[in-house]
Amino acid sequence: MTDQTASANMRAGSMTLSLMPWIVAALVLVLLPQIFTANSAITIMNQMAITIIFALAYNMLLGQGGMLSFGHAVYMGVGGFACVHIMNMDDFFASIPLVVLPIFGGLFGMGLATIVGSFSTRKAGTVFAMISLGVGELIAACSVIIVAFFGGEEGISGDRTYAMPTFGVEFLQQIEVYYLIAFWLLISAALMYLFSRTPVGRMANAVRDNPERAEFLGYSARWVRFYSFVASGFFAGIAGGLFAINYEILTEENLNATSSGTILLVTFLGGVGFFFGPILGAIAFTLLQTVLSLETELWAFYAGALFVATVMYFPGGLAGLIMMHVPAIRLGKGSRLILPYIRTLVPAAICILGAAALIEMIFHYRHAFAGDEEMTLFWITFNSHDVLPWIVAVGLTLAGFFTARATAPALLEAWGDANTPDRMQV
Amino acid sequence: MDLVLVNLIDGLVTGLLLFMLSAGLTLIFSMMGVLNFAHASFYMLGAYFAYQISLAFGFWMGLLIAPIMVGLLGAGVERYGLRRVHQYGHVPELIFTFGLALLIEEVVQFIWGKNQMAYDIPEVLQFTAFSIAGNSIPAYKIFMIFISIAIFIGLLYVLTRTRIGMIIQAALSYPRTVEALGHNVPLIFMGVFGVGTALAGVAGVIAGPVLGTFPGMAFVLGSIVFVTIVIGGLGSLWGALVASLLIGWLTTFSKAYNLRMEDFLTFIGFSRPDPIWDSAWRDLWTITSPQVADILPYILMILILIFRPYGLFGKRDV
Amino acid sequence: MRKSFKLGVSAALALAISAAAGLAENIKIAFIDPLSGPFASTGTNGLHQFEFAAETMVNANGGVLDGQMFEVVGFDNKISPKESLIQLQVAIDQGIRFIAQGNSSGVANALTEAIDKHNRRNPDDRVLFLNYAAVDPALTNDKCNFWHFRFDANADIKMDAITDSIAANEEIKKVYVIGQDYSFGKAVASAAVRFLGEKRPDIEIVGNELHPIGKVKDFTPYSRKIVASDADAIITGNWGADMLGLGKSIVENGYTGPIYTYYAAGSGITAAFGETGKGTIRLVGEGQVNPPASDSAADYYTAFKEKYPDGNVDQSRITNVIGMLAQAINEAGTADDVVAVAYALEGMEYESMWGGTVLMREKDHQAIQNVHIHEHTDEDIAFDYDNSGFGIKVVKTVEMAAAESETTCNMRRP
Amino acid sequence: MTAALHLDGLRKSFGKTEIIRGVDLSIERGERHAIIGPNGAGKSTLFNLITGRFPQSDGAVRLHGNDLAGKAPYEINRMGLSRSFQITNIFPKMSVFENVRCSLLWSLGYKYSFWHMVGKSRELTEGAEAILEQINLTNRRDLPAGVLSYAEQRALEIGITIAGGANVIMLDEPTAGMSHSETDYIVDLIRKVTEDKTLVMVEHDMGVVFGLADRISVLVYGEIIATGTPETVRADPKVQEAYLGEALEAEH
Repeated sequence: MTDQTASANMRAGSMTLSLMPWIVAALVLVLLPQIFTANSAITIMNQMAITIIFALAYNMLLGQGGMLSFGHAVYMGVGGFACVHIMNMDDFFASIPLVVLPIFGGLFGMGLATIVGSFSTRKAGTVFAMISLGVGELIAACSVIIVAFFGGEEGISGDRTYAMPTFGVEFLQQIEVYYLIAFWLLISAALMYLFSRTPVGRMANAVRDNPERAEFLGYSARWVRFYSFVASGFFAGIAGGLFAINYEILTEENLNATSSGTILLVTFLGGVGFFFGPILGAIAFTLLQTVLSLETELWAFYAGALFVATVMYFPGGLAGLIMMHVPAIRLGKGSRLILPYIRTLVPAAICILGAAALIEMIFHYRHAFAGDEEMTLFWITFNSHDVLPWIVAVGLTLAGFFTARATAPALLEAWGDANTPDRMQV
Repeated sequence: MDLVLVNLIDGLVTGLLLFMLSAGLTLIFSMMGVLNFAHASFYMLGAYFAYQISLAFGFWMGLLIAPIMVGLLGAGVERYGLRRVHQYGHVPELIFTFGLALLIEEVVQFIWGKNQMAYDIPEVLQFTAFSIAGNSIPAYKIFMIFISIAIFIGLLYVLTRTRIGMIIQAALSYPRTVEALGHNVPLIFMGVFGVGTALAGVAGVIAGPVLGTFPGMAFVLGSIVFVTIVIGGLGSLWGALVASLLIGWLTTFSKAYNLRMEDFLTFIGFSRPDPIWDSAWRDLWTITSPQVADILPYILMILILIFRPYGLFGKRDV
Repeated sequence: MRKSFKLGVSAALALAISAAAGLAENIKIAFIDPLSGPFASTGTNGLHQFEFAAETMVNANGGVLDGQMFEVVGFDNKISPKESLIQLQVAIDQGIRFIAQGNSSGVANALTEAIDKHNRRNPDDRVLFLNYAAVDPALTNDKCNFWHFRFDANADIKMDAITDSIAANEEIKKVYVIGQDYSFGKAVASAAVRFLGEKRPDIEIVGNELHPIGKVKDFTPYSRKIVASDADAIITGNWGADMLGLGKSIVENGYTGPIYTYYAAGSGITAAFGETGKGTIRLVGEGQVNPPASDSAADYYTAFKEKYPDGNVDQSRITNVIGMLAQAINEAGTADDVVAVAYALEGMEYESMWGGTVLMREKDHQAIQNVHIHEHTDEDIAFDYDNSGFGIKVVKTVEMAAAESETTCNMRRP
Repeated sequence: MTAALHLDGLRKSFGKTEIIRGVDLSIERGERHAIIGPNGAGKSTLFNLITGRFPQSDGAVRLHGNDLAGKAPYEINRMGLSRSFQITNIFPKMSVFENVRCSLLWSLGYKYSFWHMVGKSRELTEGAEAILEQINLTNRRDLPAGVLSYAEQRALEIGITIAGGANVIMLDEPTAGMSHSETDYIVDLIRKVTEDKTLVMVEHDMGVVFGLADRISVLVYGEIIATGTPETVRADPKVQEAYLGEALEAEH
């Protein structure tokens, strides 16, 4: 009985509770450019926001609907291309405010999704995945053939500033574009979240879990998938429209298999099981791509390793990793994990950094131009042909590894302890 | 007419090469129910391993050893990677192989760099076998045809005439029952995965010198292998063969003959817009068959999936 | 162990972000080209050539103005237009005023438009675009702008030289044109047909076709058609794996005539062609490597090989970029006001170490220079490519090619 | 008055084997009807034919007089027929409450709506909670359905089946694999939730069958050899011979 009242209370308060994350998100979005003021930081944040919308749209399929798509970039791309074409329709574009442009992108993405979805959503699983792969390849190939719409490999470009000024803003500066994208990010994320709470959104989960049972509840699994697919196409198109506004150019790369693969990677990295998973994935991946790639040309190698490790050890992704701790925190025992974590994770981090250093050194040793024996790693410049740095790196890796392995059982024990309710409390 | 014959041979080579990849993939799929996205990456590894070995011991040792290395690696991937991911379901398995494909490409670049390797046809096979109307057929192509046909026959023999083949076939359909009969099904799975990837390795060894050994070689071939087995029907060896040859000839002939969309459109009664350069449909009118040759298999696959989801020879849904 | 992996990466990220900051007094040139991915070798080699040119031609001689040094900063654009625009923004934020890029006309198109817009919208931190290799004619025609300078000969100029060479050879009666299905491939094809029609109306174009870019696994069917057409010469704009695949396949299937092309040297391609390409590959380009045009060129190349034994000077115009930029900065007396530097570059005549004069044409910012036809060979090669023993040797030179050519460029100057 | 469910010469073959060999059966409204028969008699196949999971080879199924030929399962469900499965068939990753709420959506007219918020609808929440109350799972409300005990999952399965308000309920071995106490719980539950509804069930447990059913049909080798009240069926010599004898012996 006490249990019930508790959950009833929680439900009563859920309205205010569920608004909180959105308000915080809005505040963060407003404040971010005050902290990161450089134009490049804003450009990267714009890229992040666009990726977030796209990843959320993708997760409507993968996480919510259980449909694995290998060609989702085309819906974003086609929406974006449509927006650039609208930018180039001088009179029409001058008569609409730039803020509404992404809606057109969404409509075009949705249009294409309607056509493709009409035959691809009959089955989920491999059939769907393969059709999406085929359609993706087809449209990507068309981009160099159908020059009138896709502009060949150099793509098509426009100028966002020719739109009707919105409250006097002409979107000349990156920061103005940032706020436009942030606005759309909030709107789309909220809409996608709300979509998951509608009957068709709930049934998407049901169809993902058990399409046959859903059929015996009066729902056609196919049509449920179709509606999810179309909605996902719409939001992908919105992301495409924002891409068009931010970069003012769309090219073949917006459609190709690499982009489609990347978004799968992003979404899975973040975690498909939770609504906010793709958001984390998009942030992490964009940082990896733009920041880590400034530091090492092996960034794609690390990204690939990270991805494989995620699939193997944390199929729940980043979000799953975070949500794993909720039970312990609910029990009020989260703090008991801190110390064991430090004891295991610090050596493990040292081990991984040591391994990364080894990889960098091997790479430098093998591929640097002869005579170029100097390399800089973690602000230390040394000669990669000396023995000492190798000993240090190997030593760090091994020491980290064995310390982490020695402390791991203690961590496991603490984990078990933190997740079992204390007898006293019951 | 002579050219038709030449194209038939060329298409056969392409098709058989594709078959060596798709045969392994389709076996792996029918057994484990997972499409191995990294299959073409094992093909690439085959080429690179063979290149490395050929530097020291020559081409023939490469042909012998590289596939074994690839097979062992494949078995290791199954044992320590896939088997672990298997418990999470099919989608994570698919995603795992997808990530593995990315990782292998990076590892290859890490070890061998980004340039094309100077991996070449062995001296003994560097001659023209025969010529048809000025078009020379290199001896190496004949060699490729023989190797792939030998592999197909061998595979067919093992699967249908030997005890281990029977067990594999049974394990494909009824893994639980076979396990109850005392066979080690995980070991069989691992073995088939190893053999499947080794086949891809053989394909890599013999294709590397003609199609080039470079980090993008897996990507170029990657998705077309899926297309092949989907068209042929998942799990069907004969289907894989037929689909491979079909794709080989389809792409070869559409590249070899300049069929123009314009002729087709005029034929079905449309009139050419004039001037063509202002028409919104200009790109449609100017399409030629070589332009679209490589995307024809994708169109074929989509049509197959819509109208015959179990493929040409498949017995069950994809 | 599992958890630690994530933490390790995020820690590394945090460090990386803080490390990305920092500024110096040098005059920086942002080199935005692929440094990872399939085209990384071309990009990395280009970066080395830039660094080496800046080091030996400018910094070793005391820098420019009152001793300011050149510094080349590499930015990895992964040959993606989107990434290029991000990296452009990063470069501008770091106070860099000179942007160098060359690989892919698609990227160059994106960059030139973005730079034009940026300079219009942000008059305080304008930048110049030093295009050292993107050859799409449109960049100095319809899409030209004041901020863009092209140091390579464009596709049309090079085709002019190729067709001169073909026209001079009376034995060539039939020509086959094949290329990648995208803007550059199409530009090459249409230029080839146009120039041949003007110079040798008797030559028959026996084939003119496009194939998908980067997707063809096996070129055999194409080479069958070419061999069957009895062509005496082939013209192609292919590059990278497409060039290698096409070239090898054509020769293997029995073709013996010349293949005229733009990009078939360096980046591993020379080595991979090896014996196969000998007597077949004809390459158009500026910059004479073999035989060395001057002692200074030979010294420069030797010094470069000492520093980068695996590298090639396969984009010799990079020295012209650095030399001309240094001269322009000195003339303008400033490196901060890019408008002044741009005006100094316009119309500049520069003596290249690879022989001949380079003129930066005022009306379209297209460099006019000597264009050579090279052949791929292992004979008389002073400086080979890819350490393969093979290299390219000049067989014909067109002096100040296309100096009088028309342009549709209608430039707006600030 | 038309029968709730009427089977007319229903046949089904897989390849050469005929599994259902001409079944005629009429089940009246409000009747609790059990189908029994030895293993392999075709009971589950019959179920699957009625609910549109497989197409029949010949014959017809009529629900309230409407022919079901060529109808997909979801269409049949919308006409007022709902079924459970022999193997537990729920939505394992969704919460118990969500499971029930999903099964209410169509019948409350939400269809493929993407403009209603399910959380805001009183009728959905209250409806789902009423069903949870009925199947005694209120205290499991927020757990993922996959972690429930077997009996609880079976109860949930029944809850999902009846939630849509269908007037013909088909249960496929609702007590399979249960202990005695669990079986009693499920039988009470079935009796409670199928009041005023037509119930068709396949069941092995004779205690359950004779306790619940108004009428019984015996299916042997794809044919119905007897139909009638429990007493008639029990007394039928054919049934005794074919099947019931051993079963009754085993029970005593």
